[in-house]
Amino acid sequence: MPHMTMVQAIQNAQDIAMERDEKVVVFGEDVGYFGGVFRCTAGLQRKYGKTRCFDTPISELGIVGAAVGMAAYGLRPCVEIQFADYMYPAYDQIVSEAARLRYRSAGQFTCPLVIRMPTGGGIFGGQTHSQSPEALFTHVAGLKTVVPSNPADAKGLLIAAIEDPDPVIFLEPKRLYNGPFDGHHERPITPWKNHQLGEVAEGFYALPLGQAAIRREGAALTVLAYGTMVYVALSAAEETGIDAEVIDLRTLVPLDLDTVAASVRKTGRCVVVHEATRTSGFGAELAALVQRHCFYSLEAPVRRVTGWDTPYPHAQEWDYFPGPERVARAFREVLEAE
Amino acid sequence: MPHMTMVQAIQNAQDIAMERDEKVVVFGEDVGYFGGVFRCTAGLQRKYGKTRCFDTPISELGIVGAAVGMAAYGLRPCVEIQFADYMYPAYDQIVSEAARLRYRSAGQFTCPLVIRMPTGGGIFGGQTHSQSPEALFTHVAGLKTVVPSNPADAKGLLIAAIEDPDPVIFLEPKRLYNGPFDGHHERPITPWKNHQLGEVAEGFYALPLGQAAIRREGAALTVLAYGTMVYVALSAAEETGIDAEVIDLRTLVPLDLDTVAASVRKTGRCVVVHEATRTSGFGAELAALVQRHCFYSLEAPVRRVTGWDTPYPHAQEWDYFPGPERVARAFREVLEAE
Amino acid sequence: MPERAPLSLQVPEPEWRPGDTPDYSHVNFPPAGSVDRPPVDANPRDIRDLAYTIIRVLNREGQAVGPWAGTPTDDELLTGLRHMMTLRAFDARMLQAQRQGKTSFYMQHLGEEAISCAFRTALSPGDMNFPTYRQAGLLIAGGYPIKDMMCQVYSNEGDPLKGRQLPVMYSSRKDGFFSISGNLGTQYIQAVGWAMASAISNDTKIAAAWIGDGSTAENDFHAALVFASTYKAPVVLNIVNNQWAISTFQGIARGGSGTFASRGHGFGIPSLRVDGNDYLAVRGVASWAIERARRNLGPTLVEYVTYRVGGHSTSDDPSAYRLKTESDAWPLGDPILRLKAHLIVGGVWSEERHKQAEAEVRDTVIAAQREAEALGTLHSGGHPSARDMFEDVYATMPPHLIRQRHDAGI
Amino acid sequence: MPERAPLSLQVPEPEWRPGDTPDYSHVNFPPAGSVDRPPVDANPRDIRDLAYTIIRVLNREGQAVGPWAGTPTDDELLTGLRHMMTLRAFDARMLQAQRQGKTSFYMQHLGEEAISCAFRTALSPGDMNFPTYRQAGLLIAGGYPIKDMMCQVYSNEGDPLKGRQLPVMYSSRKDGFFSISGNLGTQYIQAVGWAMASAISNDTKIAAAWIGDGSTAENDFHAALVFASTYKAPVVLNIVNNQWAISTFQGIARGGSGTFASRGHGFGIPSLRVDGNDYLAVRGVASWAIERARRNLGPTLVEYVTYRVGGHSTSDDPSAYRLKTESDAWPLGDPILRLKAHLIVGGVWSEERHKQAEAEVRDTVIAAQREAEALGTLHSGGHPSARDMFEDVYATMPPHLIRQRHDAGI
Ligand SMILES: Cc1ncc(C[n+]2csc(CCOP(=O)(O)OP(=O)(O)O)c2C)c(N)n1
Ligand SMILES: Cc1ncc(C[n+]2csc(CCOP(=O)(O)OP(=O)(O)O)c2C)c(N)n1
Ligand SMILES: [Mg+2]
Ligand SMILES: [Mg+2]
Repeated sequence: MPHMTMVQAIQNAQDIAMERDEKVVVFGEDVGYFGGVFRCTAGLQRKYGKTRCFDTPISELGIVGAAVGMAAYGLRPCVEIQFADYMYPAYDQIVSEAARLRYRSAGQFTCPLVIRMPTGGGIFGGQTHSQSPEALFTHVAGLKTVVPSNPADAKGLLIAAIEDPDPVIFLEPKRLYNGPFDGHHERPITPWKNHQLGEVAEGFYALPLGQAAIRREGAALTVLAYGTMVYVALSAAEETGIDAEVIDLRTLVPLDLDTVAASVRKTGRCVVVHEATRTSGFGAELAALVQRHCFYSLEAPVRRVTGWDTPYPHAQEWDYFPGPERVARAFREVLEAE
Repeated sequence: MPHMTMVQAIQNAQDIAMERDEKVVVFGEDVGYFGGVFRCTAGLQRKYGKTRCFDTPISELGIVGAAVGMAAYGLRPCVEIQFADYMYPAYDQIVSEAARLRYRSAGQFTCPLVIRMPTGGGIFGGQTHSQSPEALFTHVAGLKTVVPSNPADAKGLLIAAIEDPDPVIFLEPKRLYNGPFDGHHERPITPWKNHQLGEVAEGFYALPLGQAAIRREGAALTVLAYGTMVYVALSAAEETGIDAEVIDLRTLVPLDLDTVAASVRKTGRCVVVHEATRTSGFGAELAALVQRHCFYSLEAPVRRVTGWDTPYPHAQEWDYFPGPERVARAFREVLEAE
Repeated sequence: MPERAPLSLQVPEPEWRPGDTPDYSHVNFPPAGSVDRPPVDANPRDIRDLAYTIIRVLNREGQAVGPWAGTPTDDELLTGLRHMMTLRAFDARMLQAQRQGKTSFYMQHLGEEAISCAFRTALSPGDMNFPTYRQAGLLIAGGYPIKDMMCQVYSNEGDPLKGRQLPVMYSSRKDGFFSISGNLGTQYIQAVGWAMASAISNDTKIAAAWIGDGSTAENDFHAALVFASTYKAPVVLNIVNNQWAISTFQGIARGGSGTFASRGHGFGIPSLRVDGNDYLAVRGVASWAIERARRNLGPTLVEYVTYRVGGHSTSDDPSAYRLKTESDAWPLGDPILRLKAHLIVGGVWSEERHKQAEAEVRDTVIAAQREAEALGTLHSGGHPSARDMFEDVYATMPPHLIRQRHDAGI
Repeated sequence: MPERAPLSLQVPEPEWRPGDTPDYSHVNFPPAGSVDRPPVDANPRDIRDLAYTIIRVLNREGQAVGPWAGTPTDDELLTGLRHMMTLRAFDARMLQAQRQGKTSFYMQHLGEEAISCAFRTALSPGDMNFPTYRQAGLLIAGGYPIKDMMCQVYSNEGDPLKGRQLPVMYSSRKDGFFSISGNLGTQYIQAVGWAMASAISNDTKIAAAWIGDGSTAENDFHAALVFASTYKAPVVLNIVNNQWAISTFQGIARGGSGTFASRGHGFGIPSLRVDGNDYLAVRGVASWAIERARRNLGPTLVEYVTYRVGGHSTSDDPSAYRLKTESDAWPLGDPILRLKAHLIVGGVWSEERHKQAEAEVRDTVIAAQREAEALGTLHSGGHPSARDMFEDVYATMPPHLIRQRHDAGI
């Protein structure tokens, strides 16, 4: 199988979806001629023409609002928000419109729409190029929220998202675009071509939304993670020698609660990790679910390792980022709890 | 002490704040001449003139964005969003601007700003007049979020919010404007004049943000609630005869965790109640905190009683609303858990 | 530094408030027939004056005059009259039903009937409207059953929207009527997107966007104009200026610009202003704008000048903020009376036949209401099931919703 | 139904893409001095043509001509020249520092120096700018220490913003420079709000809002125009049209409108278009607009026509989407060279003195850089503390942040 970066896998997924179904259209800021600031739509305009892949004005509201109208018409837009930090101007169209259209029209109008956006930090992007707003989507009924952690998944999940009959928020951890990242910023960068999950099958395949993947089996504790934090968690397991089971959630809504609960019932301990600010982050939902569904198996409180409740700083990037040391500390804490 | 409705108490708080400090300005859709669709700003334009209380164009972004600029200048705007359901167009200005201004300018510019908005259901308002978006604010570092449950608190908390040096989201449960509501929609409405917390002291007083109130002491379990749900919880306690301790959080951020944790440590059981959709609602954060800080006292998993993960329907209002029966059932469930 | 006069904030005020006497004598509307009708492919630059005037067809004598009159048949106009009368009777009954507690809420069209009723007749099957809550004439003039509308208003067993939406938030895909949103403005950019999709698909269908004067201040209005302008989307961008946005007069949204129509100029979009109480003028302008869209010439902005005679909704009492007599003084008259007068002048209608038609319309509406009420009203009789509450959140119900439905015991 | 031609989507394209040859010969800029200067209290309706022309002062011969030239002293212009040269030298050094890994990111002004440098000189103390990331000339021309700017770029120990912000996102309240947001557009409506606050307070200060051509498509732009128009806010609304928004040419944001300036017309806002590479024209127009605001006459919209000669930022390589030679062909020239030529023509400057000034400026910038680097660069030397990360989220640190800081072990 050929190796791809996550950028290539995402480009490839859109290429295949556009090839298979002429209803698929791709647009956003700088996505047309240039192919996107991260190059995730490179070559699509040349291949499919200006009316199926084009540049838009700088209006996230316009991008999503127009896409909602197009989806209602019967197309399948897959749009890019340049950085997740810039989705707020479109938030009304996402929450009040895309997420509710099927419901309020009793199925007359639907909204098969994918909104892709790079998320997360670790690139010295400061507060407007580093945010992880997933919890702002998971709270909204009618949306699905996907966070791939590797090229193979990114391709399969994106194709599934484009084929999904409902709006899907597709969050791309930008720090993973070119290689896995375990938080050890001082070490050289690993490219995807040296990683097994950088092997991406050619042609069409879809991975069902709503299924988690166990990245590392273990008996001592369960880690719930997604995106970049999967690698941080794996690294913490390796470095501490603690036999952690690392679950990559892949889809936050709908959540694969069965896999989560089975693991925590087995290990009796749970650490939740994400980059977003802590309060009301998706980790809160995970902790709430785990304590509810695994109460009698839990031997220690669920611990959250997250970004702090501050804006994402620039110079203090590595103080903010929940790196392997902080995760390792949480491992020890849940194990020490009697 | 005179009795006031919650509407009158909110009007009175703004009146007093405007009287004391000419930097306080009040504006929003229909708030000027007319005095607001719920009458919360009645009479303020006549008293303080058109430049301190005025109507705005229908642009929530404009209202909040202009208020951020005014606050940076040195005024203290207290603005109204007509319904919380209409805050989304302003969300970018709230999240990316109001909440971060102090931080990103290292204190050079600040944003003493209050954004009032009616929230919650129970009035057959359908999906765009019933929402409870508090979790979309509690996730944002830099914001404070307040939800009063009665006229006396509403006045003191609103005055404190206006005097606060930082942006405060002030959520007014609209179903409580004219009287407490315990979810028994089939019963006659109780007006505030028959309720002790409808007694509102005249003149200036401020209630500190970040302090919960125990509305009912009890030993069997702890209920964490805010806004309308406080009355639903009280009613469930009364009707089941279960000795619940009912905590009215009043402020969600900063949260009075001490009061919460002390209570749960005492009772060993906890039910969280809110109207908002369940997934990633503020109840998730409460459950996550409680299991973390009271793990060794908990005798049953924390239960959440919330709105369902659907848009807020019209005809099915009472199937959606987490009324006293559903709360009572949760009481029994946490007590039955061994 | 020079001594400087202090600044002061300027807050626009309506001309009259309760206590004053309305006086429109200084308002100078151009006479019917006086505005030229350019070809649809005119250069937008050359027709900017159309945004600062008012296109009118029916004159005081009830005659249809000038280049915008078109050539409607008598039958078309008689049908149009009946649409408007039906809408008005429908409103009257539903308002009353709301007062009787049969539903929670209602919004009427009083005085604005011509706009949606006339516009609808210029559309073709497959075209899509993105309406606000004050364009039910699009459904009525399109032949949508008023019984079904009533079922929606009652949230009853027959409600096509299963009780989920607030009254009047209709939706009918097959009738070219997009699901109404309670969030103002959001549909404006969606209409542009829908029109772009039609163009991308090399289809022939066009879209029509609708917004109120007050709501033009919303973000979506701007996005719609930007996108429509850039991609020359086949869309008609309608602004219904009924002078009020709840208690707020149109000057607050309009600010220093002379007209709402002129908002199109900064986008190179041809922009027209039309007498919204003149059925024929609306029809003429709608046809012009729709033809432009259909011929791939791009968007047109149309401002309908009208007056909201009733309260904003059943939750509103307008006497608190505006003169009771203001609507009587409104110089553009009543759309039904004006079309009626035209038909009488033309010899195809009479006072008697109008009376008779009123009675017929009333009977039809009452009959429909009876049928609808047989299927329940909001608080009694048949109603959508609680199970319906959990459907259609997604195409397939995800596990957490199945669990919740189970918890709900339904 | 008539047979209808299928619709098709129209997507604007720039005139040239890599591989073409740029040719501006068909672009007809009005000659310097040819545009009238109306009184500042002119009726906006009477000066709409100012949005469709280009106000220019410096002609090809380097002379300042026409009614917009004003009466700057030689010293003022020599200072202006030095401001622009300083900004250019500053940019060059910081770009290089970024390439050397001393910081994460940088954005330069190449070709656009006249706009912010000239505008700043027309303001008074206490006025407030709401800038984008491409108006650092406001700081330099206001006398803000370039060393402090560098400390911000390096996120070092001396950074006034404690390392929290991305490079170039400066803030200086006392210098009338509002905290730059990375979110495009948001500051535009804030500027209007600030100006309204000044008016509410009967103050004499005015605000200046800044936005790029691409960002005019954002929601905040519309809200700003609506609010400025309605309340006649004392604000100057500046649009810097540098032809590009990252890889997207200005036609995508501008759509069918002839110019960005014309966006003001739908709001009754006087709207001017000016040669942004002409220091004197910018100064003249800025003074006019600022005077309007100061005299409580309301907002003015100004479009500066210029060209982004460099890449969008250090993350961008423009040769992927536009011609390398496009900037050389750009017909409005280089702002520094044009002002230099004018001063030479006026006999107060010479090639030699210019060379010398270049060396001086370079030395000053290098000296400042040395001082700044003594306080650290992003990855080495002094840096803001991790404790700083938890400060200023709120005025008083709430318990949960105290707990988190404790957890962080700092
Ligand atoms: C985003 C949003 N903000 C506020 C409201 C509350 N609201 C409902 S109707 C209305 C007035 C609308 O006025 P206009 O656009 O002129 O339409 P009209 O009612 O006159 O037809 C307001 C403020 C809303 N529904 N949505
Ligand atoms: C809300 C938002 N959307 C997108 C971006 C990403 N972005 C940064 S700069 C830029 C281009 C801006 O172009 P323009 O407004 O013309 O300003 P210029 O860079 O040319 O000065 C874009 C799309 C952003 N910062 N904020
Ligand atoms: Mg209106
Ligand atoms: Mg630009």
